[in-house]
Amino acid sequence: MIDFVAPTIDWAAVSPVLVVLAAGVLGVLLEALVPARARRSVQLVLTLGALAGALVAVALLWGRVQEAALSVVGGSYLLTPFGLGVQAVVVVCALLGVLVVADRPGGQDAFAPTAAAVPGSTYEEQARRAGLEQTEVYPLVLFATGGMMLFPATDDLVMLFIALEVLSLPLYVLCATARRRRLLSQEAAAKYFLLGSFASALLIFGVALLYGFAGSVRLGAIAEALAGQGASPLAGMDVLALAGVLLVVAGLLFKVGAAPFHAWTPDVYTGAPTPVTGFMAACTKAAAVGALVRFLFTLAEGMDAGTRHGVEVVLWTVALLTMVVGTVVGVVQTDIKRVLAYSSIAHAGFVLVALVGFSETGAAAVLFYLLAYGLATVGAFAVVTVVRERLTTPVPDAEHGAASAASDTLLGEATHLAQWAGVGRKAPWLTAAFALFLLSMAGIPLTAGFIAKFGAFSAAVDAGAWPLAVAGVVASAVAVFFYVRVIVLMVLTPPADELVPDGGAPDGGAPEAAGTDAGPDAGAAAHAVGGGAPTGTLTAAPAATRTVVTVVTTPGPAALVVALCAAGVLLLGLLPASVLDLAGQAAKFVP
Amino acid sequence: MTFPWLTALIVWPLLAALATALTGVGRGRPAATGTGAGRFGGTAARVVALAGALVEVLLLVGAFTAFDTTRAGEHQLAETHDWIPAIGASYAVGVDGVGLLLVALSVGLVPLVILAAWREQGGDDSRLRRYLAVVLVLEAFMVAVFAARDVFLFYVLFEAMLIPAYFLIGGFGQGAQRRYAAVKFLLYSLAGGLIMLVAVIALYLQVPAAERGPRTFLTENLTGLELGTTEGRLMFAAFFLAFAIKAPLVPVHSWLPDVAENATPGTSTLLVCVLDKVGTFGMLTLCLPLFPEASRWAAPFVIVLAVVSILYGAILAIGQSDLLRLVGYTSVSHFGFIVLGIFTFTSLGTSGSSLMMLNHGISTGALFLVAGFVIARHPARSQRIADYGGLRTVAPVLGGTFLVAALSAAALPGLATFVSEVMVFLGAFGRAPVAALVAVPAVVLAAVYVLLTYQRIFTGTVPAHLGGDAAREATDDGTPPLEDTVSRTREDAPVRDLDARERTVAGVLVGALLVLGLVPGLALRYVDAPGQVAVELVGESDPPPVLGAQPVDARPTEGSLS
Amino acid sequence: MTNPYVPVLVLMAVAAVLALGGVAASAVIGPKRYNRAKLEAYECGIQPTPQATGGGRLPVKYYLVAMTFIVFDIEVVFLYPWAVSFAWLAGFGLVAMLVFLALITVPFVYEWRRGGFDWV
Amino acid sequence: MPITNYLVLAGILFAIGATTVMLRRNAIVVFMGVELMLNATNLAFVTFARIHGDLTGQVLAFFVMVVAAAEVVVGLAIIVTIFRTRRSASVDDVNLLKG
Amino acid sequence: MIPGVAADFSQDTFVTYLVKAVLIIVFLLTSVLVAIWFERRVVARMQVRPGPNVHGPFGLLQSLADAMKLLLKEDVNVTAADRIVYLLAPMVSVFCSLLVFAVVPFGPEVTIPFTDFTTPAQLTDFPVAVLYVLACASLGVYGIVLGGWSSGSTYPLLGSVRSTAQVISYELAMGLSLVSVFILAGSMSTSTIVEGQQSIWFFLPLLPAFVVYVISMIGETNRLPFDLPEAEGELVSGYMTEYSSMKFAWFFLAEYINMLNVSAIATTLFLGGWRAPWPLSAVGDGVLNTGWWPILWFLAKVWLLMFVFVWVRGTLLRLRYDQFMVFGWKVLIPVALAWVVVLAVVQWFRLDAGVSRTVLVAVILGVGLAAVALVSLWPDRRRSPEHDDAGPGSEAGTAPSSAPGTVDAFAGGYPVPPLPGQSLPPSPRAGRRPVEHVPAGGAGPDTPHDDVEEGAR
Repeated sequence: MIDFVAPTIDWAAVSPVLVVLAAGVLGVLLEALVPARARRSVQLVLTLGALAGALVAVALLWGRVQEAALSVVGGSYLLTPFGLGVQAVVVVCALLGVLVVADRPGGQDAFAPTAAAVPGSTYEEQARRAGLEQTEVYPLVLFATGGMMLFPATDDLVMLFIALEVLSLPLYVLCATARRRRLLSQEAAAKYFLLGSFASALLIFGVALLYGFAGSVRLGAIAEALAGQGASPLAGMDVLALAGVLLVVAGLLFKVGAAPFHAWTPDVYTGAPTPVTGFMAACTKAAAVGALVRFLFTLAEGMDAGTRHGVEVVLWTVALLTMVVGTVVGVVQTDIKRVLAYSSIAHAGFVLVALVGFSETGAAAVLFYLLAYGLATVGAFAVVTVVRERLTTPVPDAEHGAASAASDTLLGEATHLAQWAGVGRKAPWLTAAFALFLLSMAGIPLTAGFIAKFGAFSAAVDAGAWPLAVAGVVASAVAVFFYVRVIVLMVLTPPADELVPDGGAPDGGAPEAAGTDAGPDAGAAAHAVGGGAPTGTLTAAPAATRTVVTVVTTPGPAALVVALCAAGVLLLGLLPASVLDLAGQAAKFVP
Repeated sequence: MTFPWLTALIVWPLLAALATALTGVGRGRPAATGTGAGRFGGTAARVVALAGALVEVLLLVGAFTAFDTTRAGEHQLAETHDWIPAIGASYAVGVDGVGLLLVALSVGLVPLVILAAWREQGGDDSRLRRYLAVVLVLEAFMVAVFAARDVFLFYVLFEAMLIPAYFLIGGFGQGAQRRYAAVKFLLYSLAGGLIMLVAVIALYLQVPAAERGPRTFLTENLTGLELGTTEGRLMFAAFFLAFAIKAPLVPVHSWLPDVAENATPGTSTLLVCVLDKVGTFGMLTLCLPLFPEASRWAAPFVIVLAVVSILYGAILAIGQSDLLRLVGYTSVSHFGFIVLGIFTFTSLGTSGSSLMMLNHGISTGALFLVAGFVIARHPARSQRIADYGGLRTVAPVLGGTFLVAALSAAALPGLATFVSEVMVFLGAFGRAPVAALVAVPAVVLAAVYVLLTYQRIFTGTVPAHLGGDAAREATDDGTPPLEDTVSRTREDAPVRDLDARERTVAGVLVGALLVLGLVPGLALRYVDAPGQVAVELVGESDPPPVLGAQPVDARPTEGSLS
Repeated sequence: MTNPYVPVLVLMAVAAVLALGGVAASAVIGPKRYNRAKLEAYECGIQPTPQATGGGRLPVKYYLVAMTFIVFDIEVVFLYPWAVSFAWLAGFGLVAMLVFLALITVPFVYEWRRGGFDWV
Repeated sequence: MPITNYLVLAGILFAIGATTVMLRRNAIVVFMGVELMLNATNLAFVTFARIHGDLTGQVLAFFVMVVAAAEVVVGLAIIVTIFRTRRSASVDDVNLLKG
Repeated sequence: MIPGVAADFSQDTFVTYLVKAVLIIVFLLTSVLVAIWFERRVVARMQVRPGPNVHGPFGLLQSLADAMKLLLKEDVNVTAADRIVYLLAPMVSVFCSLLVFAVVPFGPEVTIPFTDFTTPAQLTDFPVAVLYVLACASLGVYGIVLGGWSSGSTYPLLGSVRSTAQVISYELAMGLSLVSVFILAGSMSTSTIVEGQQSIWFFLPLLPAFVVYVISMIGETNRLPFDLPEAEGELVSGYMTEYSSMKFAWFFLAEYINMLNVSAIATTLFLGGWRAPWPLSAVGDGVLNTGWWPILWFLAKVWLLMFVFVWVRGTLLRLRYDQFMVFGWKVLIPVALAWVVVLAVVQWFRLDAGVSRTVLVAVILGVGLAAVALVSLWPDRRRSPEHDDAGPGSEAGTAPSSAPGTVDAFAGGYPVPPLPGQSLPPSPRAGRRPVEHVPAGGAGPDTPHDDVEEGAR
């Protein structure tokens, strides 16, 4: 038997991922050992520290990677400049995302006190009143981030698969943990899970076919086999290879959220707790696109003209379809989170446009695009978390016959577009930031989104895919419509929500969800009000109860995130030079 | 290093806008409208904005002094800094004569617009404050876009301008359909702009990869590229489409009347008189030099379009019942003239067009603003021409200024527009006599719509809701101005003549029309050389003189026409 | 060399014959004197419910056991190959497996502390 | 028996699994479809390993099993949570989110 | 030769397989008959009563009579049952239990008398034989679960659920304890493992693992004190409540075969398999380890373990369900896990670091002694007098009878109930595991484990 040779591991190269995952593990341990009172702060420090550490590690590795890609354990972990670039984007977005997660607008975070409790049960109510918090969220976010960082940094398809699962599984769980609209949230998690696991099954079957074709799961080896240099007995079966490539691409496109694999996106984005949605939208997309680039660009080296053409046709179709679906369906949405979800689909299409040429220009453009999109998205969802419904109950004072000060209870997010009317008057700065994010997503010049789209379309034109670029341009024009519609609503339309009476759910789309949502909280309101008041007051009160839209102005981490993202979006729009340089450096994707 | 006049001109309005917005800081005393007017009250915003705009005018004067008219064909006051080296874009500003005139137009009109808007926005101070701030932001963009010497920068500003413009139309308009108009405007412009984006990218990629540097996007670097015929024509088409939408040429003009109808007159002034000049300015400074071959190839089509625009705009203007919409259609007609002049490829036509851009701005601005004054006098602010009559008798100054402004739209000799229109005609006769001949009736049509409108509004009997015959007495007894909400619904509201503020606005514009009409040389010094440069760049030479016109360099001849 | 699994198949066949045969035999041989009470479910003499308690579904608590089991079963799955080639993998394998075990221990501790192993 | 038969079997199983996912509405059944797909993958891996005469495929099958187990844990948790709330595991009943 | 397997099956033919298979079945069936008799007799002895003694000598034929009776019983199929599964379940159970012996080595190579045909006393063996055993055992649970579930009745359902939880809980501990055997033997083939126990039987160096295995094997087979799935006092008859006739017999049979199975595996993996015990193994230069002798040793060991089963049953009380699960998860698994780590480290020292066995044993003994000393000397805070003074109502441990109002129930040598006005002292076990009071709203099987008090801590 051959002697076993222990591999030498370049720990420095793995450090960004390692720091994050180790912190995740440590977080679980802390969750078990630290008393509940201190958990949140400890977890927060750990999480932010780990992500900051990962960022530092990425920065330290940057120079080293430029010289040569770092390969660990024979390519199971392969750090290319591009991979490192994606890791940087992921970490930055995750850092911002975690801050939003940590925010407690109105004193409560966005997560269920105990996600396992049956919605509406006594037990849940007890937990809520005890002020419990599900601090497991932080380790979960860390695990997901770790998976995302691993995703684009491997040469090994099975590692790719595992990274996919490591990033997906925590996200499935996170989706189910919303504090309000829990049924919606659980449903979103179930859908995400079922479709997600379906996609990963497709991916792994594709991997199996590629393994059969090349006799290896290393991308490099597969590319060689495609080029006809492999020694595999099945190397002649190009059908196997093409089917494998397409299945893997399908799995990856699912995570990217490209049509026709986009069906989960709107539902999941709507149902998941908003901070998680922001995190997920920004980071997952970045990681998945990174992996897609890694996979396709490497294999494209070895493909013959026919296979390559086949893959390109698929990419073209998907990109076109994605842009069309994202923009056209997005136009008719009435829920802000769904609007953002469809926008994310459309963006997936734009990113795909950038990479059809399999060129370094494309890779650089993709990186910049991911960063620009990530900042805008995290920021936008952070804004969504603070625009809330408020239940106002004027408490009539029976003795004096006059209504005293109204008592307020903060409800869930006001996600229906109609409720966003006139938000601009309530919170001008927040609205300005949100408008900036939307304009950036629309690709209006002087924002990051424009430079990003410019890069993406230039890459496409450069690769000769100018019809795709034109289509992208047209899609952007349509997309502008729905972004601008939201801005109009916020800035130009007077608020109309004062007229919405309580009782009927203000959110017409989801009566049941709103019921379970408002139910316990309304009860809580009654409790809060009824501290020492006679019951008569309580029974009289609901008649005057109204739901209004409010913007939580308490300065929390989310406000910081919004400010940072807005600054980032503007800065990337006005002075993108240095970041573009970095993206250019990171565009080398093949060792 | 000389003083960066252009950068100052760009940055100052932004600062002024910020200052204007900041006057709203704090709750202020609760105003009647319920919205806080800010700690400094409502007037502060007006004063700050006006002062900012006036300082900007001073800066403009400085820029003029620094501009060397003997080299008007070259870009002067130039500044170039790296901006995004990775994609070859730089911050490069500089103006030739035409650019400078258009900058002047923007800077000059803004204080007038601010002054004209003094009592607008329904007495809502915070709304007015925002309006003024946005106007100032738009001013910065307009100056920057006329000064941009980098295609990428130009494009960025070209698109970025849409956002403030959109808010001006949709947010502060007065028409019932203002949001529809705003969206229409935005989508038209964006569609054109985005198609242009593809061409911008494609153009950039025509530069051989080895030669792409941090300043590739500079206009001079992109000029004279070896383009394939098809590529060149496609890119030309994309650029031209964007500019044609902006400077409304006929098939894609339909947003303009809607906007004119629904926006405030001030907004329309900025939009139609300045912003849309970006379109023709772009044709002149980008389409021609970048794609000479394609320009020559497309010239016949463009000329046809231009002529159609001229006639179509004029004819439709006659049929309009809405005053502002009518002004909008006259502009369509005028833009036709400008485009016609540019695509004659004669230095006479080109410089005539350049001049006409300036003159049209002043003339149409005057028309819009004065029309705004007219409308402000209607108790229900009706824009229907049929709702007016006999105003000449009750408001003679108003009638007079309107008449001058209207006649300038019809290019009456002695007014500024006449010079430029004649130059365009002369240029067109040299290159495309048929087109010129076909366009000539437009002059007659213009006279028709101008006079017809004047007649319907200012002559005849005063309708009852404008105060009827008793109006003259009522005007003098010091009743509060019509703008006040209290008197708005009164059936017998009297009509008073222009007050000092309005006289200032109208006076400046009418004065400018007269001065430029009588001494066109003042402006011609700036447009002649760029016109020649443009013709050279497009690879044509001036045709032999036709119809006894003097050679191009005989500038005194042009002057003598006054 | 024959396939070492063939004998297993043979044994399976014999076992299957036995298992089936026994039940079949009793069905044939045994008396058949049914009545309704005999065919009802047994509830210690009281009237039986039409269905088992909880709709015939397993209580949720057991899913927890099942999930925990899966986690640890996976651990064992990895331990076996490592154990078999322990000598070959030497120090590297040991360290790797210790890390792995430590990682598995973390959720174990977590579940323990959170009462996952407490049956009320 | 040629070894490619195993591949065909794997393909058929995979197709059955995929069809189940797309056609059935019960969450548990859909989930089982996914599991079937994963197991088909395992079969393919092992068969390919046999064809190539190396162990990689078998090791990969291991990994897939582990991941499948992890998916089971998370998936069952989510489905059970929903079931406790709604007393049903049909995807059709899960309809708060349109489209 | 099969790679990785010590035994040599190269001469075997299909006929050999068939004969061996039938022999295994016959062996198992007779063994079960004997085992039932054996159990009843031994338990009876322990309980000072005769046990079966009517049919045949010493009542040996009692089991046979029972079997015949079952065969002739009426075959009742319950109406509420899910028919196919209901029928299938007992067959699955017995089928799976019959398969395990395929890889158990009864002995080394034997020569068939009157021929020169040599074959291992084992049906077959392969490199992952133990995995196969575990697989069969796990599949066997399906019989129980499906049987309980398909009966459509409450008691069987509860029984089957318990059975699942029990089996999977204890299977982990069992699997972990096997790891140490594989580390020592470097193989999962049964014959190779027996081969590896030439010098020392594994139960000695792997004593903790062996103990864990024995405990969990009792749990695996649902035997007292772990017979919760069929606890008569609680669940009538557990998962087989609704079964009668041969279907019931198959469950019964499967349970006893499983006992034999786990005993045989324990023998093979820990007790040296067919090897003769120490003094005998030295006789005649190991002659007792050849020929047919090993089968004797093997059976002896198996039956020794069977005796342990019976002994435990006769001695211990059935655990409460929660105690049972807590024991499995909180004691057995951590211990097994810790043992694997310790063994792996020690083994690494031995193999790679070159530390000699003597030194190792000395160090381990030293560490062990130190640990024991530490544990015994560690101040027990809970029972310490200071603590007792501080805590109200915790004077139980010091002097129960001294407290006023409490009565020493055992004062007369046998327990008596307290009279009115008297109260019993708190149970000495009460301090060990404080009973957590859960509010009524939070109790029940479907409340999350992270209860409110815990979380608010």
